[in-house]
Amino acid sequence: MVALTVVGLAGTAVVMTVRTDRQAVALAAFGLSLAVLFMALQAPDVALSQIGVGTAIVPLMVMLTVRKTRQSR
Amino acid sequence: MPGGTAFSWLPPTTVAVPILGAALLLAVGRWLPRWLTDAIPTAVAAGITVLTACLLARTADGHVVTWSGGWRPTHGFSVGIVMVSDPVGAGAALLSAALATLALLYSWKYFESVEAHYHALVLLFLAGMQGFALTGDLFDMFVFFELMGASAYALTGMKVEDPSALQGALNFGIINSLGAYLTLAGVGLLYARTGNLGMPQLHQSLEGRPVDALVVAAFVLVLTGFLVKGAVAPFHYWLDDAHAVAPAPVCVLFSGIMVPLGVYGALRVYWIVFAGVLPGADIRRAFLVLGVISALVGAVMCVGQRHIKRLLAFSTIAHAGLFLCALALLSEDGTAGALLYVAGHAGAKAALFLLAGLLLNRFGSVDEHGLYGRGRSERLMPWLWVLGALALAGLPPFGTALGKAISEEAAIKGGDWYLSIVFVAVSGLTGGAVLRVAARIYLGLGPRPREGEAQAFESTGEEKSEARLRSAPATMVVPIVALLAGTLVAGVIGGSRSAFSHAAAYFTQPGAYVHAAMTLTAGTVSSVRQPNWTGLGLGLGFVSVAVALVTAAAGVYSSVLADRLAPLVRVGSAPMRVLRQLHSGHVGDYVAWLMTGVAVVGALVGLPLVR
Amino acid sequence: MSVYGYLVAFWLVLAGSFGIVRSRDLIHSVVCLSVAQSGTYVLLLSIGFQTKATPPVYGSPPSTPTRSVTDPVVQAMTLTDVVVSATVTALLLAMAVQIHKRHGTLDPDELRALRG
Amino acid sequence: MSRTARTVMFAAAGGAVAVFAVLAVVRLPAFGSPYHPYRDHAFLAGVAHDTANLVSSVNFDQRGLDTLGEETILLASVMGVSVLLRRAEDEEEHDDRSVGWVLDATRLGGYIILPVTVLVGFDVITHGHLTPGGGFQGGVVVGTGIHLMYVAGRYRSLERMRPTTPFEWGEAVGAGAFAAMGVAGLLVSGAFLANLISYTGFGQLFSSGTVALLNGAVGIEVASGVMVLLAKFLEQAIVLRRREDGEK
Repeated sequence: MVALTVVGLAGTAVVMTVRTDRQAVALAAFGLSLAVLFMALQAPDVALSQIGVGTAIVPLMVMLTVRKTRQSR
Repeated sequence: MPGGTAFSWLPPTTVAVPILGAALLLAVGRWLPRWLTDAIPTAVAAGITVLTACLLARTADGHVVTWSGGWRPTHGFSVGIVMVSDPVGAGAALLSAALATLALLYSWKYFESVEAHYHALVLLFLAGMQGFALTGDLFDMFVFFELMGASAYALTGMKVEDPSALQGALNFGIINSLGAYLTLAGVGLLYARTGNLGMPQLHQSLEGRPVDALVVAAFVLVLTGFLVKGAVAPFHYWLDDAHAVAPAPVCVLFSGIMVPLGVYGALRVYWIVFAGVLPGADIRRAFLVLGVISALVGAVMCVGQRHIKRLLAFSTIAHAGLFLCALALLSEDGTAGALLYVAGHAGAKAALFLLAGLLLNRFGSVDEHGLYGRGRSERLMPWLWVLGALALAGLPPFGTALGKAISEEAAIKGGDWYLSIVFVAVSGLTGGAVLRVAARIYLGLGPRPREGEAQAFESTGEEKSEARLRSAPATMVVPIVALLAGTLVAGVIGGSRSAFSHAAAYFTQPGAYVHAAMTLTAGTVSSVRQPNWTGLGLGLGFVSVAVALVTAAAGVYSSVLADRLAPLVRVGSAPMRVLRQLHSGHVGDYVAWLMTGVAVVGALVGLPLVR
Repeated sequence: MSVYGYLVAFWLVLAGSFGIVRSRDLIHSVVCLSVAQSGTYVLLLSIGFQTKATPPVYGSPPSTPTRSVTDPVVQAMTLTDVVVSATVTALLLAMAVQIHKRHGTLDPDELRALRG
Repeated sequence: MSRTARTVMFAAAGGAVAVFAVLAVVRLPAFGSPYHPYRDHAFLAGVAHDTANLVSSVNFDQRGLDTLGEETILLASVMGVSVLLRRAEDEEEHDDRSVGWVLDATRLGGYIILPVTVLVGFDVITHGHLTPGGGFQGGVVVGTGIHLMYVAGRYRSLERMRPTTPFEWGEAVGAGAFAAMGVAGLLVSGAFLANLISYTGFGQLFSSGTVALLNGAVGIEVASGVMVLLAKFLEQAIVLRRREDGEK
């Protein structure tokens, strides 16, 4: 129940942040909250992959993209 | 025979072989000489064409059913995935394999610097289409839908050095992915309600149940993804941006087969899963409304275009609308006409895109005004171009004309007489626009368009192309001629007409599909009548060609006529400006339109049920 | 309580799409797309959930076919989807990098080269 | 359309869709209800094939075609990224890679954690059919593990550690192996992706036949896919400069 609310709020937070570099951090937090929710929903496999992907790789790539675009602006 | 009827090994191999080919190409692509990296994928695609051809032959007298992984249904339930290929599915797979082979053949000379990635992506795109056409499982359809999408985004964004906006590829990616996720949500809802994913099982478990909001919502959501891919009215915005950016051989695959596959997927899901549940009349009206809108929008925008590839893209949207209208009649004739029309249109449209590619290669631009009169030195190409345009407009001997004629008759028989007007007008307008392009570039007819005449909204087609080929090499002309010949053959020979009506019968009778899938015995299907040329069909064909000629002439001499018909032009240009503003190229607009489309489809389907 | 999970899922999908509509930066819209996407995961997994059920993994072979296990099919679908959609998001980000290289800006309003 | 018109239109449409969603959701079976017919059959089939981790059984054994499709999507998008992010003519190497001061503690930590993470990743892949985990998650763990080198050390050491070509090759081998096993299943027992090898006792390492092998194939592919992905992005972000800024 609580996990669901946290996920809902985190999702809205990601959407609301306009600056993309801050959004990557919000995305990582959102990924983590999703992983916790998946554990609550008795889905360990999905939680493990969500941690690996949603919290580690995608935010890293967003940061790299932002760095690349900001750099040559 | 474990796993399904005889020949059941065919469908999975047509999916697995392109993937193996792509993996092989990726692994050794670096060390292969250039001609080998061209030869292998073309050979693989040709092999797939042969495989799907005999699959099509095999499905003539019954479904070919495969339960993957040997999970055969035990007392009515199976855990595995079912692949049911009936004539329509096998035909779509054959068409995609044939177009992929020709596109790969065409791109031998089209690209200069490309390693094996391009060919591997085309093979993966082919595998996605095969899987999508042949599978009988809803979640599997979603998976192959995304595979088609992913390889399409990569192919669209291929030419990094090309100055034309890459934003089209990103818009295409975002809109298609969003559509796919809505489809996944719909599949989830259906899974929650019925507990199984295979379409035959869904049919059985949904049949007796009363209709309620969940079924309607699931239907709308599942359909959204397919309608987005099929470029139907409120969802169609991404198509012309994607075509303007994608290289010509890729456009062939997009317009030739990917868009019709979207419409095919929508109707397949309706016929098998929801036919027993949702009332036909409401669905029919919903599809008709969507089809007519997208046909008209496509045709009007098509006439007003300078960028040849964008012009052809809008004509694809228009024709996709026509296919939807024909299929929406939900009658066997309508479906037979639509299938024949799809086959004919794929040939003609693919040939026109390849010709546009040739233009791009020769003159480095696809802008109609810029190329004015420069094609006079050509001898073969103008005739191919005019032939393609007439086929698009529906000149009787061509397959497109026959398909259009049968669908028009089915419409009139079904009481929607106004549809034949839409058919004639839309095919006339699109054919006319292409004729105008041919007249301007090759024959240099009409006054030279003044540079100022291009409205501010026009996006010119200047694309820097690497090489200037002096004469069109054989590997590029052969596919074009083959495609046009295919369109002609589809219309002329008698056998094709009976095959299409037979296929339509299979498509529109879900009972045989489910029976074959669940009990692994071929279900029998009766196909009613033999559609062929009738007086009315021929007449309407010639009328639409006449409309095409008039639009072409009006287009070419528009500057001369403009001052005499000033009031008419001023009235005509207001809606055109609004329409052009709507196609703004901004991804936010497209998502807003996507959501509006979902709401509109939901209202069209759901509201009558509420009363 | 019973419907809350599904509502949160649909809320995420709508919020993601809203983000794309409002966004001024293409990277922002790609990230919002992945938010909408995780909405579908929440929907799928809450469909497969069963109260007081153990995750579908066993140390020892289960003697009797028990019913108290959450739905592995839904988890399998979501599992592959999570990993794969990350690579699709990476593809879209790569496109955004290319657009920035070509046009110097990532704001859809300024990218008017696509006047259709 | 102007921004406000766009938002207004979206708000209206979104509202309508939300109403539809609520109407539909109310009719869904209750949140934690035990009504899962597919699960009961999947459960029996999984146990019959002695696969402890039912999710892997469904993923690789019962619905193998889905996983083949998903894994090919992964292949397609990683190839797309390597095509899109290849070095355009007007870019050149920029040698500021050696800079990047790293705290000694993190450097030490990195050297310790790196082998452990890679080991854990491989363990997750191989025990996919026993413990929660499998090819996909294990591949991701291994993929990110190696990048600890960049966090703890310098980028050049990372680049020496993993040149991209073998990983692109590894990706192709993983995908090819998966499809080949499918076809092998077809040839041997006439059904695509059939479970071939005899599935001996429950819980051992080689208990569930092809599930373990398919897990391995996907693990290799995902790991090398993630490596190629991150390599391309890192290369773009750090190394490549547009020629004209390079001179400044």
